[in-house]
Amino acid sequence: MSSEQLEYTAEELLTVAAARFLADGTTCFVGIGPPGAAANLAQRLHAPSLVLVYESGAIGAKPDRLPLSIGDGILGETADAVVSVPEMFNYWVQPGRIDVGFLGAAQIDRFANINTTVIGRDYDHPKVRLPGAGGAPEIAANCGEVIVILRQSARAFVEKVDFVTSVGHGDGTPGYRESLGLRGKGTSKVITDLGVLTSTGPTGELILTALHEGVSVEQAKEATGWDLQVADELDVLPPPTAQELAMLRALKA
Amino acid sequence: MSSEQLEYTAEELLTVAAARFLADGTTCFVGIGPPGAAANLAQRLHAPSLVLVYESGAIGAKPDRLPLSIGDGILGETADAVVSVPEMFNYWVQPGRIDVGFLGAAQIDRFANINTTVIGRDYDHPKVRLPGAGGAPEIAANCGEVIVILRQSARAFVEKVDFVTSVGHGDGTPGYRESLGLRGKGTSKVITDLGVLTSTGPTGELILTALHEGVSVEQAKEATGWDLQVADELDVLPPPTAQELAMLRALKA
Amino acid sequence: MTATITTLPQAIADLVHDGDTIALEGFTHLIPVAAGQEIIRQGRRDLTLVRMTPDIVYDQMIGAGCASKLVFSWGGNPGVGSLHRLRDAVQQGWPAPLEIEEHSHAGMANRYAASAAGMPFAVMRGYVGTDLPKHTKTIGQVTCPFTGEVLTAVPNLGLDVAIIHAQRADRHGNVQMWGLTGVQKEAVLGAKRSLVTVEEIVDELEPMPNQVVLPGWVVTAIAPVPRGAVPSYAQGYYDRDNAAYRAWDTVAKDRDSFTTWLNEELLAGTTRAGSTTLTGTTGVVQ
Amino acid sequence: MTATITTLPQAIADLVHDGDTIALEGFTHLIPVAAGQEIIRQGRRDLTLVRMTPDIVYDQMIGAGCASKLVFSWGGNPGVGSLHRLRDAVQQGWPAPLEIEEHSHAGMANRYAASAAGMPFAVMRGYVGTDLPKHTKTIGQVTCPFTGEVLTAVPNLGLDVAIIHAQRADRHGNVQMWGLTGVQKEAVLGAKRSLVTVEEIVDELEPMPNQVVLPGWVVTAIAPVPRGAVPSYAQGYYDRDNAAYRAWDTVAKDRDSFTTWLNEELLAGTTRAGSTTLTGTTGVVQ
Repeated sequence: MSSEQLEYTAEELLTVAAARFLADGTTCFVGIGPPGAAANLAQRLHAPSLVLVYESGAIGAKPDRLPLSIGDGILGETADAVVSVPEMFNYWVQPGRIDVGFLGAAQIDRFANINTTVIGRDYDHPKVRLPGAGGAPEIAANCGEVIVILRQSARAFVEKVDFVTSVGHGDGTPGYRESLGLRGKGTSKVITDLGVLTSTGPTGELILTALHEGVSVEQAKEATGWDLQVADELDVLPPPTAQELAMLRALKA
Repeated sequence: MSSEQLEYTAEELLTVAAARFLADGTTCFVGIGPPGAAANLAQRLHAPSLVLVYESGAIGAKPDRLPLSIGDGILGETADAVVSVPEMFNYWVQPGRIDVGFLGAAQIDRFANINTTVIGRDYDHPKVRLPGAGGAPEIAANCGEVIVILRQSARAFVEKVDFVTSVGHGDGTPGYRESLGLRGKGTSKVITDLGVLTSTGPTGELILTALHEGVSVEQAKEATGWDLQVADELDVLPPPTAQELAMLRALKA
Repeated sequence: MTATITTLPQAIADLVHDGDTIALEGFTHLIPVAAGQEIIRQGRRDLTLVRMTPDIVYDQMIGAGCASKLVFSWGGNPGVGSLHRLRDAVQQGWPAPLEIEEHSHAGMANRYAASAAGMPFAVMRGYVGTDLPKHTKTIGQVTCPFTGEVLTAVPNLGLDVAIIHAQRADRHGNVQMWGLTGVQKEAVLGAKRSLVTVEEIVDELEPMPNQVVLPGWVVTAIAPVPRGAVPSYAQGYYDRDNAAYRAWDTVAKDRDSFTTWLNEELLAGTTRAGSTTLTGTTGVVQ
Repeated sequence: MTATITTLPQAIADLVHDGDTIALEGFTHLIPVAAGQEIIRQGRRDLTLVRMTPDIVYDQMIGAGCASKLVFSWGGNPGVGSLHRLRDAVQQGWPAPLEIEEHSHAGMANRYAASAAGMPFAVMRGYVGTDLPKHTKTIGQVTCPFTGEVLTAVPNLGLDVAIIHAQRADRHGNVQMWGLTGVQKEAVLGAKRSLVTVEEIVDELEPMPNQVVLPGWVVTAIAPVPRGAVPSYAQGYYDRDNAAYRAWDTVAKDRDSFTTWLNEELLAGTTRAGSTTLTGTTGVVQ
């Protein structure tokens, strides 16, 4: 069966593309929501030694089915080590031990700051009240780098987030993160259903560096709330393979 | 066999006397050295529900033989819970959760301050270098009260300790401990091979409140490096019973 | 000195008072749902509810009018969406105004740790560059006396009561839980009073991998409440009822359907000592 | 990224350098004696030795001239008496002057915790009213930004290397220890490099009660050293050799008997990869 004949949803496309960015042997802090499926898929595909770390206390989880939440019992049962939540944040996240923070978002901006708190600028009277910070601020501060997974739309990809829940590259001032004493490099990539945005240059601005097969630069620009810059060399991401899709669907079954 | 016929060493006398002061149901932090035998003896005699806590991390240990050290494997194996050493000091000792701190000492003074650091006033060139603080300073600060076990001599019972390793009642100023923010009541009793000294009045001065059978007030005064005051009512401590001695010897066998 | 073994209604009556600051903790696993519902039944008011991850039982308590304040770091119905009763209380003040105090998980975890350690605050790296300190007064700063580095401080939670659910306790009141145990130890050690609901009381606590044991003398009360964590899960006893989480979304969506649920399902359930109403939407189970 | 499985001599050669700040931890249990003796054999100098409870292996290292500083909270031969080599180094500067930095257990435990957490300091209640702060510069103060209360601060230990002994590791380098595990987790997580000597390497780590597992990716090197904690004990493998602790007192008492032991027993022992001289006084066991 050739890849052209495969059908998949935007979410499947996104999940498979994100999974490919997780290198084997990496330690990966798996955030709540979409990152879970991508991280687990990567572990089953090209990255069997991917170390999955969950804020619920599971370190090195190897679940044999997709965990239903970041606190699913299968995580503790299959983990190399289980620790308390205070220990997780103090001994494991805070010192910068984890290579990749793998996060979702409600809004992300040009300089890769993340909002999961409120939509609307008035905190006390928001348009939409979101769940809040969870583990994200310190994951984004301390992990080696952060990869964000998010479906692309002009509502979610904004010039400036309504609320900075987790810091990317601030206002784009070069050296912004260092000036705050943040340890990790911050958001490096945003994987979307249209392509990949990469933090680039001293400002860390997110620019378009790859598109999924069949997606145009125009589509990506329309789905972005700022004047999206495009890399000189634009990669085309190969579509999900039959094996990837089969594995993902088996995981979710 | 009547008690008069029993023979016992000064250390046995001391251990049995100290054991009797531990009430059933109490939580007791068992310091290094002589307190160990007394606490374990108490648990086997009148205080089966005495909760033994060791700085090595064992909480609620019920050893079936005398532990050879505060880190003996039998402690962890028989404990209700085992915790790390940082947790022991931060979550268990520091908040004042433990009723009684049961400590040894090299020197103790009139106001029940304890020295386990150096003999001689010059810290850098001491006459005798002792092991040091261990857990004692924070046990003495935070436990509900402290009971000290120590053979009585004018060298050990001094007007003022050469080094304050663990605070008793400081210089005897009323409210001394409160002024430092110390949580526990500090040293309440010192059990010796001659009798019992009790912290008394607003100064917390140690005065003689009990003697072992056959010991005179003069003997106790001679074995004390300050002008030892004597309580109006002086108790006489009954000698170790055959049962107590048999139990102690079985423990040590 | 050791924990009293009692019934859930008795324990709530004894330990939880109007105006208290209370934490019902559980990180996906072992959420003390039955205890929260008993607090609703007993009509407590003006509570400050503390929890890292308030989910549907806090939505129920807020909707029932028990709370005047929520201290939290992630409030949602995991895998489903928003907490509608929480949102209605914050945005519309229904049924009572709800103040919020918002932290990150790292901050809340450190606040629990400070509480367990009897410290007025904990020090951490966190919140720097985020908008949280603009809105949350309980995020402070402290300077390292050795390096001069400025770090973040978060205060003790000041808990009156902690409530958790555990797999089992023995007859001496020692509590055992295993699997993912979150901040439950810190919650109990950090509160003035504590209640542990348990699946069962056993003669002997057989050691389990990744166990946390709380000695009976640091627990105030234990109440046997089998299935007391439903619809969350209790490892070794039952799985998470994911359908109940999804169903809650419909019930909580508007005030009428919530009020119907509250009156006809939760409050109408006959409360017997040691039993409880367990479910969100699928009727009263006793 | 994961731990290298190697020999003890190789691991010491690779990880421990002259002038390093190193901790060999173990609280009565699982003391990494063989590793300390290998450091003597390799002739390391000018080490800052850190340990809550320095006992005979530190006495040996100090007597052999490896150390210029000791950071500790209780230094003695437990149940026996003093550490004569430590005393001689502090008081007479033999074989080299030894600076001491003296803390309480609570302070040291918090310093390890700060190190593991990547923090410059930890906050605690401690030392107040004692004479320790007069002599120890690494006891500071910090003020709570919420209550104004003044508390004690102790700094990060700045460890270059942590060495511990554990019961076992698996082939992926995951380390498992159980029983009383002291501050060993904090030591490893708090150091730039780490070595774990283990009783054995196994295919699968069967879960044990009260276990601590360190994933291979936070450990630098693992060396199989059966009986590597003798004369301390390794729960499940062997008991403490109390006679060896008593015998050490005689050996260490004067410089001559110590030097004889050092040259004729410790250094004369043929060092093979993965084996080690194990005992204090009863001859070389390989």
